Amino acid sequence: DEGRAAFDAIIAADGRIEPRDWMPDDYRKTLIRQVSQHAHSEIIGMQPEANWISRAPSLKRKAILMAKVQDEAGHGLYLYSAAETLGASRDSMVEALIEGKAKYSSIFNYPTKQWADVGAIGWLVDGAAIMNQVPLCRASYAPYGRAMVRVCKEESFHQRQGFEILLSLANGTPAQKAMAQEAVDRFYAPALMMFGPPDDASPNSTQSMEWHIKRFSNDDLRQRFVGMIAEQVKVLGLTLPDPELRFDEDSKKWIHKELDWVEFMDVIKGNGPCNAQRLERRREAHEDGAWVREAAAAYAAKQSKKMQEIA
Amino acid sequence: DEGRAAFDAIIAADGRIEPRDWMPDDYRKTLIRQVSQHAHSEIIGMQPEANWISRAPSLKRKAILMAKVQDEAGHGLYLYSAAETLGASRDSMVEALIEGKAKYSSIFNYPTKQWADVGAIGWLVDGAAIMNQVPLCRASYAPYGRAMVRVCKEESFHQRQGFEILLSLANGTPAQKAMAQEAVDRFYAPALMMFGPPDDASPNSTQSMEWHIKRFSNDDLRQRFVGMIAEQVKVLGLTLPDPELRFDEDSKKWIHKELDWVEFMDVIKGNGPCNAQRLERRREAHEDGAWVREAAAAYAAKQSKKMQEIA
Amino acid sequence: AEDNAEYALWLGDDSLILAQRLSWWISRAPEMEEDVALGNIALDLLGHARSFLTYASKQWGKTEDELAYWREEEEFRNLRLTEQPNGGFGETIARQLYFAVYQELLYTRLVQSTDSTIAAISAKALKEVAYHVDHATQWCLRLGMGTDESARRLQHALNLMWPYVGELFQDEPLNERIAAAGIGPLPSSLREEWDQRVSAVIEESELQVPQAKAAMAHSRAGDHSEHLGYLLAEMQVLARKHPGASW
Amino acid sequence: AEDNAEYALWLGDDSLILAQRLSWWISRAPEMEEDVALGNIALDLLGHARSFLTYASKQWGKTEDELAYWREEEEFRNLRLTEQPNGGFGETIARQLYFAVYQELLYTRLVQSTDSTIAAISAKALKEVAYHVDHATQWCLRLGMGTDESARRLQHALNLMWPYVGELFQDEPLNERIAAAGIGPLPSSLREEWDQRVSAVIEESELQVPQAKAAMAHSRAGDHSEHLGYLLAEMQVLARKHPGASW
Repeated sequence: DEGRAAFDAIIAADGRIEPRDWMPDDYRKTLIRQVSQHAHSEIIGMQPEANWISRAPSLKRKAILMAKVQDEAGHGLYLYSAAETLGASRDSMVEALIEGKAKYSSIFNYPTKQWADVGAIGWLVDGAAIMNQVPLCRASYAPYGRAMVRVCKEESFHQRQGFEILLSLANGTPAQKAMAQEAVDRFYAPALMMFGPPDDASPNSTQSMEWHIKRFSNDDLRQRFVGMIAEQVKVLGLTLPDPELRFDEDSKKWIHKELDWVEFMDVIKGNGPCNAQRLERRREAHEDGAWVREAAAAYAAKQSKKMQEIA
Repeated sequence: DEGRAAFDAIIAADGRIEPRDWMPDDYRKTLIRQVSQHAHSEIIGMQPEANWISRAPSLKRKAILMAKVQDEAGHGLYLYSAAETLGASRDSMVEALIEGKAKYSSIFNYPTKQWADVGAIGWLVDGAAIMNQVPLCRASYAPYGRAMVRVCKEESFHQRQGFEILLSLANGTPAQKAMAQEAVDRFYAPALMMFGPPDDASPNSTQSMEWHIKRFSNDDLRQRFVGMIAEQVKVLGLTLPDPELRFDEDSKKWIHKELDWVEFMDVIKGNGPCNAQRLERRREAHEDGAWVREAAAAYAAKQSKKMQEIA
Repeated sequence: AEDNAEYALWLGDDSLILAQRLSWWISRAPEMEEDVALGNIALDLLGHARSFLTYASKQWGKTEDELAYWREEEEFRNLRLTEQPNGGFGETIARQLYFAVYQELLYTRLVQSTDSTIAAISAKALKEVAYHVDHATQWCLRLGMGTDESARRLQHALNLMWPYVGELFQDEPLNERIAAAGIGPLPSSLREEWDQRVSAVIEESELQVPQAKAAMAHSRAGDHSEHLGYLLAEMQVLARKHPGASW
Repeated sequence: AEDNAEYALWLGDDSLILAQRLSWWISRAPEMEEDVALGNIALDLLGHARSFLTYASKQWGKTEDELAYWREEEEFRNLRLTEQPNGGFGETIARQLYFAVYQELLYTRLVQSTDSTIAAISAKALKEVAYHVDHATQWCLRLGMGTDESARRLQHALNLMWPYVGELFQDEPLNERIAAAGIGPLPSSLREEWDQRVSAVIEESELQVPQAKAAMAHSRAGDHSEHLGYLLAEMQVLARKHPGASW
């Protein structure tokens, strides 16, 4: 139990755990679950935005969107690597995703029905993600923290781009402005739910906070987020679909409308509008690409054999 | 040589040969080649027109076009059946097509670039086909003649529909009329070439005419056709892209411009704009459908075994 | 009459979008007989669509083509099942089985509609739909009991299309009024018989009835999947380049 | 200057259409590393396209977006190779090999263009294209020498794309003027080196150099294959719904 003592000491000192360090099984399991879910979210999260690459309405927007979706693939790769340092193999994580056994952020099970959704995702979804992720840069597990530093830098760029898309639309033709408002209306509540259930219904959070993986509670983060977008929406000249939203001076808290946690749980369970479609697309890409991966592996094996023969 | 005498007598009397009758090997081979090429032309010929089904500009035109392309599949089926009565298997014929060893009408190697092409194909290509095919209803090989009777009935319907498409366009907006003219300009020469090389360069024709498979020479048929469309184009209010075209009272013949037989041969050899695309589409459909055909065959075998066990 | 027109629009859009999907197979089917068969089904559906849309369009002083070519995505009322991609032949057959059985049950009830136009269109369509059901059923049996691979593929396809089944039986406010007026059945009232018939086919095919729950959907309010936009971009592109033209 | 603009339009259209094709792979590639790699290549090409189209558009008092979104099919000048469907990964790699080597040879010559804008765009693009060539080459080797199946698939893909190679080296009247003015090379002058380099890759990959002759094509005059219309319908649909809008 030298290992445990060292671990506890590092956590107590708000230090960092490296892959070679001893760590409790539950800590490892929790991290594998969280980091792989995060990786899956990046990979599945490519789809709703990729849906508009071919139809982006200007070449500049097309370029920005392509770069963004491609960045998400990169984030997925860093995060799978971080999870691999904990002993999970990428193949097994990818398989769990395809078989519907792994979770990912439920927001990506909503469709992008029109161009403005790309803006709303950038502003609201990436905005919520950053709110969640900035504290994770200081997560006690060092490789996760390092991956998050890279991710957050790019995400804040993405959020700004999403905001700019909405700003252009909001200052555009009446049809463009209506499109922007409609997208914000649809993504507002799902974005607030990205922080997870209310604190009193989130049993795992305490342990994660003790381990310095998580730094703030779901409701705390949601508070900060809703406060931020309540300000930003004014710059856009749009509204949030929440007539109850206000800052309560007594409690120093933002009061927002009741969120539909039944729908949230239903989407998590696989019954959202696009869950089946998202998984099938991933499965199809994986299956259609199997011969390519097999060829690459066979070629690599042949090359390394050739190298050995020469040596 | 009782068989040959009977065969010669039937041909001499302009009678009909049935599958069970004796026939010379060359007669059989010639027919297999001709009938299977004809079948292939129907099947490949579906593609240029199918290219506009999803984009047909009115629901009525969409319905008519779907029915037409579907009829072509039906024609292909009758013709493969007729060829099968000569001892060729459909599988072997289809395989020869996919492997690029069989020929089909070279006109289908040109793309349908715009909607008016569907009209031009109906009017000119089906028009030329009918001119070729009506005499084939009296072909000495009875199953071929019978298949042609069905085919011709539907083709003349298709030709009228093509003419109507062009007529609507020619009486439509300036853009529609220009589209119609442009399509006629592109399909005119390839349609004239559908009758095959000039008589002095068509060595096989004589034997086919003696056997009463072919009834008119290539140039004769081309003459009739060009005379027909020269009249019909006036009704359309369009022009044919052939300033030299005129009826010569002395020779009682239509004089038309020189046709580009070098291009014709080049397309026949596989180098037309769409040869590779057409064959690949057919190959792909065949290969993607292999599991379905295998399943149907396996199911049929199981069912027939079950029937035998019961009996 | 507004309700009747809107209801006819729903019926027409289902058939139109599915016809558009199915017609892709013409020149691409696994056997040439299927180019003919799927082409026939697509043509039948397009015929139903034209009848229903023509009826609906009169209410609004429009034409069938104005409805088909000049509405935006969110104005379409077709069910999500009908806009699902063709996938391979297995997916197409699974979608056909689910939809054709639904349509047969629906049209059987609509024959008694108090709206005589809807009743007449449905009566004519019903004979065709019986063939669609038979076609899908025969293929389920062949694929389900054919080879291991075909069974695996069809099972996957049945599972894949299943989440869009729930919406077929979702009662909307319009359905309540339509049912009250004797124009058509409540969708939910068709579910039990649909389950029996489809389960029977799947079980006879030696496959498993899928278990997945319904995907959230609200297509009758114009809330579609990501697939419809692409389908409409292609379907409408030519007509929209020539506003006001006749064809 | 009209010639320079038209030539820039040709160069821009090639890259634009190929970028549009390649970008489909982002979220669908055989491995996630390839989502990134193909995405990079598509982005590079889109970048070249924007530079060339911006240059061309100025001559005509237009913008890059007016050229990309508001031209009709017959006004596009891209080569047929660039509009060929993605097919599977093998077809995409075959198309990449053929096109990237062509583009590298072309840009290498354009760096010395008497048109300083074209020279500058090409110099910047050339570094990126060297990576595209390397990417395609590495995949040819892996697929050609990987498994029997991958070798068979890549060979099929190389054969399939080959008929569209001939057009890359077809001299048009504009090319003669461009060459005479020292703006760019005659396409035909690139063929020999292209053949050597591409053959070397194919042979090193233990596959056969295809033998098929060139398909007749005249894309520089706006004469395209049946594929381009679908691509443009999708690419342009949204922009065209909002004439005059800024994004």
